[in-house]
Amino acid sequence: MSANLLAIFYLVSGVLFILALRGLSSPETSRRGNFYGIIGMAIAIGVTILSIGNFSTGFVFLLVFLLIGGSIGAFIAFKIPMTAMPELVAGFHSLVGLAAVFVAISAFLNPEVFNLGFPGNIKIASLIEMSLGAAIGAITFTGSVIAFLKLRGLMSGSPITFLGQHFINLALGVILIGLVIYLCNTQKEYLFWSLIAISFLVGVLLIIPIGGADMPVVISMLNSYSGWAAAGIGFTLENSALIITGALVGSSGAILSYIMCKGMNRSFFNVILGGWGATEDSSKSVSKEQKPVKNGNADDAAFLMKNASSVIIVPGYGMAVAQAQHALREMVDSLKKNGVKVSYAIHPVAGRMPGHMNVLLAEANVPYDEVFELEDINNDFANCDVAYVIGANDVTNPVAKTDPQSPIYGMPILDVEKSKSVLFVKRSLSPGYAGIDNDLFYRENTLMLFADAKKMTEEITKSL
Amino acid sequence: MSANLLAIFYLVSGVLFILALRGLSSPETSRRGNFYGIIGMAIAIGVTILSIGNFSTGFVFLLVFLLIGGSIGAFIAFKIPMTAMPELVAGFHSLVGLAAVFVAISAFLNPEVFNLGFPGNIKIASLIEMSLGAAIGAITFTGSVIAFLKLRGLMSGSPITFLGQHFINLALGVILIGLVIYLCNTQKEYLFWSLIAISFLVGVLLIIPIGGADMPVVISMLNSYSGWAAAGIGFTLENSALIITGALVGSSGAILSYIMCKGMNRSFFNVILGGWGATEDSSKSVSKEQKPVKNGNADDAAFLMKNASSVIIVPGYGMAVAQAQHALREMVDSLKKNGVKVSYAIHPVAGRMPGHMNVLLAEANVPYDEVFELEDINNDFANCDVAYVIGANDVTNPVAKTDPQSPIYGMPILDVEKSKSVLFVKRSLSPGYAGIDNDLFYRENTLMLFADAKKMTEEITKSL
Amino acid sequence: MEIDPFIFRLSIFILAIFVGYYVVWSVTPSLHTPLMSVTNAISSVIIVGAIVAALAGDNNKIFDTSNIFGFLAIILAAVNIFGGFLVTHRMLAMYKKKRKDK
Amino acid sequence: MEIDPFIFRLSIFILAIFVGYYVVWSVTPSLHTPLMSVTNAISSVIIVGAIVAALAGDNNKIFDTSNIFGFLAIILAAVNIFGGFLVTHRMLAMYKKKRKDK
Ligand SMILES: NC(=O)c1ccc[n+]([C@@H]2O[C@H](COP(=O)([O-])OP(=O)(O)OC[C@H]3O[C@@H](n4cnc5c(N)ncnc54)[C@H](OP(=O)(O)O)[C@@H]3O)[C@@H](O)[C@H]2O)c1
Ligand SMILES: NC(=O)c1ccc[n+]([C@@H]2O[C@H](COP(=O)([O-])OP(=O)(O)OC[C@H]3O[C@@H](n4cnc5c(N)ncnc54)[C@H](OP(=O)(O)O)[C@@H]3O)[C@@H](O)[C@H]2O)c1
Repeated sequence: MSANLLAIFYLVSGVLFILALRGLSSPETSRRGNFYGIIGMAIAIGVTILSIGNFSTGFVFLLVFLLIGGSIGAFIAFKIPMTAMPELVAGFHSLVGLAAVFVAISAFLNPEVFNLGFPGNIKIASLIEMSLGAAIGAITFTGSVIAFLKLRGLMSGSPITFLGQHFINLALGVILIGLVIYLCNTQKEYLFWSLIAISFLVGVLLIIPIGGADMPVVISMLNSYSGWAAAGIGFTLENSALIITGALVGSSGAILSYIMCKGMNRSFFNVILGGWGATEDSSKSVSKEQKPVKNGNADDAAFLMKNASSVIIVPGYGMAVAQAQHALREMVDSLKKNGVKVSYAIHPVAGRMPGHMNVLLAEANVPYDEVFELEDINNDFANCDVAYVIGANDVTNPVAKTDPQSPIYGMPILDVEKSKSVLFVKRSLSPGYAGIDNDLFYRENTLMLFADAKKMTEEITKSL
Repeated sequence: MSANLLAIFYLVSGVLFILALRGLSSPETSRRGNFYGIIGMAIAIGVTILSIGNFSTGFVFLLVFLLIGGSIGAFIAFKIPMTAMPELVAGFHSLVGLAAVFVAISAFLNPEVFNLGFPGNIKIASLIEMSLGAAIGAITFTGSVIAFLKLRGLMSGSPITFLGQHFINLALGVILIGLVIYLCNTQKEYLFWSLIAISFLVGVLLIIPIGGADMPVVISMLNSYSGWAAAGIGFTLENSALIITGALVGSSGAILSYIMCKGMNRSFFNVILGGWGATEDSSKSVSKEQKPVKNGNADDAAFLMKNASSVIIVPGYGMAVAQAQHALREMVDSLKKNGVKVSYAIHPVAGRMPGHMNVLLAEANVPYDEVFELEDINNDFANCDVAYVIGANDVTNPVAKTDPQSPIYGMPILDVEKSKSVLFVKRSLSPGYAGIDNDLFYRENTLMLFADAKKMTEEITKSL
Repeated sequence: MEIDPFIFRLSIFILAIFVGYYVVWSVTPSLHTPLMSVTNAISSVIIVGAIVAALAGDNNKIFDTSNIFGFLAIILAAVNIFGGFLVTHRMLAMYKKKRKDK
Repeated sequence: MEIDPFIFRLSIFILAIFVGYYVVWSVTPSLHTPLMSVTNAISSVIIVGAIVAALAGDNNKIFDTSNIFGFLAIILAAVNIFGGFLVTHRMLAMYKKKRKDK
């Protein structure tokens, strides 16, 4: 296949990837979008194989390895519970990062096949590109592994900080740059290996000081990194599919991190420099002054909701923990049979990753036209009889509007306090992610339902 | 200057043009955007001159001609009244089209300077690109001239149709394709000239059957064409600034045409195949059955509005004709002094070009945060006391919702009929652009104010 | 194994169409008239072709037919550039937020 | 007067960033989780590099160090490709409009 034809096919697959992301602008077109993505990938792989035109032993191995990897991937994809999406994404990112490192190593060891020169005499531009690709890939790999371990609970979620941390990171950064320069001058192999080793270390050091709960931002950031790594390798391999994809993925990750930080009203640096989760414990103990709360049970809740004309459901992280989405859906079905109007209100940072609640509700067959974003539903709380807050906390905390000292000050919140009565399903009075007390628990029109979200919801359904 | 450096500068100016359009996403950033556009243009011109590096007589002429053209342009830009924007844009398009033709001719006559080969032996690809650029440019030129004449009233706005029109256009199109093929084979100069001549003719023939009032869609379409012509020439000259700009302008024109057609609920082909304006007269005469209307004067209107608590202004084409925007603004000032809440409702196709009303209101110093789009204000009519409809007609016609036979059926309209009372300022009962009667004129809660929009508004201000 | 520059230009063209699509849809409807005038101005970047046509080539016969067409194109494009940007500027300067009126 | 292909690639890269910016902002927030998984899948297009690394070069020593790295990269990328697209598909299949429930 001629270089020109090959380039055209890569362009086509780049365009198909654009269309894949474009499809996600609405649920109706999203499935078609995913399909475009698959075709784009098939084209890219197909033409690459054809362009090499080597159908001997190597080709058989290729198919075997594709099959092995593919089966593992397919197996994971089918088995993974929806609540484990955050760690799945982290895990997958680590693989992309490592793959980028491997490709860079291979290009370094055998530059002729990529037209980059000869071992010991690689073009400087290519050397810089592949060093960048390898370094970013390596950071993505170890960083994602740490994020995965923290999210999976295999490693403590609390930030690990030590003296001189930022200084060490800075020093390692400087060393990395020095290595690249030295490598370009001498083309010594051991320098390349050192570069990769140090990058692995940097990945670990960058992520350990960040609290487990900040991992979603980290994942997005690493997603963005993996994109830039791919683009770097794309420049090395002179492949426009990789360059286009890298740019797409790079911007996508950056924008999602931005959206999350904005949703939490924190600056990106505040998240990345870490150590935030540590404040949790201190503020937890301060605000406990034993104010009276109204404590209810499933029958009270069922009575209130049955007699309501409209109910708004506010799901949060606790719903994911309790896997309560199916129970919730059944409760809503019963309510609807009783003629109650029900809708769902999703805060942009409810749960632990962007769109987390939406996926869970979709899994429980909640039609997406009953699910509303904050801006679209926030005015409706004033006319609603009951707000059923299930495992959410921070996203309803009015302190975000009133107390400039609070860490969530300025974050937009769902105005559940405006509804006639508020039901809070959670297991205790303990705070949520931000580690601050929620004044709503002690209000006149709030009823606390202390229990696991799933159990409580099921009991309410029975009483209905 | 090296080819690489030159290419980078052209890329920069392409990016600046993107930022120029991006700035228009809000009025606050728009001025900065325009500034980016100017810098992008300055860079493109500057590096081109430097890259030729010929500072002899020719350079002096270049400056002189730039100055002549620039002065003419600046003079027009300062003198033109805002109400004449549609014809100004049409006129400017014609110039871009002609410039594209001239550049193509020059490249054909002297291909060496563009590295395209030699006279009589031009590269086939370049020949195709320059033929396309020249043909589209020529069509843009004559088409825009006709559009300009129709809009300026120098030529009758009514569609000129004759037998076999579409057939002739088709035949000419086939001839054009044949000429390009023949030209590629023989490289004969007279073929190139014939190509251009026939394209000029096609431009005329394509536009004359389209009614004067459909010109806005035509202008946008020609804008789009001029973009594609620029991109074609960009491929010939191997210049990425031109390619990027061409694609931007091409999509921009296409999207604006689409928005207009959708706003009118007509298909693009229905507009382009023409002859629509002709139905106007027939329907005009049909619907006149002398129903009673309530006729008011300035004092009545002033009384109604003074005692209202909220008034919504609905401007339309008539406001532009009467140049009533300043008078309107003064009336609103008086109303506000009387404690009346006033806002403006703009229909997407009010007036004769997209955004027409917004520019006129802005000219009259109406702050843009008092001006609302259809979707944002349509629900407010139900709670408003007076709708003051000034020179608008079709965009308020409820027949669009009720009568599937009507030419505007399905077009979204401003629900003025829902407000407590409606004031219509127009000179007569005659219909607007779509040529259909407006049932609202005869309603119980409508008061007709027959007069020129500007005179009437001024009188009302006096009575307030 | 060199790739024809045409393919690259094609890629640039296609991506620029995507950018154009998105960038224009994100323009607020109240600025559609300035959008028309500013696209008009930037499409006059065709002047770079006109400049090459007018100046390049043999220095002694600057008024060759092909040069003359170049110079003519320069005038036309210059009208557009200055006219387009200035009239856009004039329009945009009028869009104001509510403040101490006027 | 040939332009270095690198410049073209740079242009493609920059335009693709613009496209990425717009295309991602236009993703509806309720699909942000599928967005993360699908970007993951498509970034595995790096597999094309892995394939070249694994297959190209001398036919007789297919298990050269550099080839082995290529094959390893193929496995990793394949996990991602299949896993990413399938899990996205699984998620998207769950988004339904109200109809005759279930
Ligand atoms: N979505 C994102 O992308 C993202 C990213 C980064 C950070 N965040 C942060 O995450 C937070 C999300 O707010 P949120 O309101 O959804 O969650 P939250 O504020 O973290 O509160 C979750 C609540 O659920 C309760 N809970 C836990 N397990 C439960 C169970 N099994 N049954 C019932 N209740 C249970 C917990 O209270 P008990 O322990 O008393 O039960 C906890 O207070 C925000 O602060 C946001 O900034 C979100
Ligand atoms: N905006 C666009 O981009 C665009 C593009 C293409 C087509 N269009 C079409 O244009 C129409 C726009 O609707 P529209 O409601 O703005 O206008 P319209 O329906 O055309 O009505 C304008 C009205 O203004 C009155 N008028 C004219 N001169 C006047 C003056 N000096 N003083 C007072 N009244 C005067 C006319 O009635 P009298 O003669 O009785 O005074 C006429 O009925 C739509 O049909 C739309 O489809 C718009």
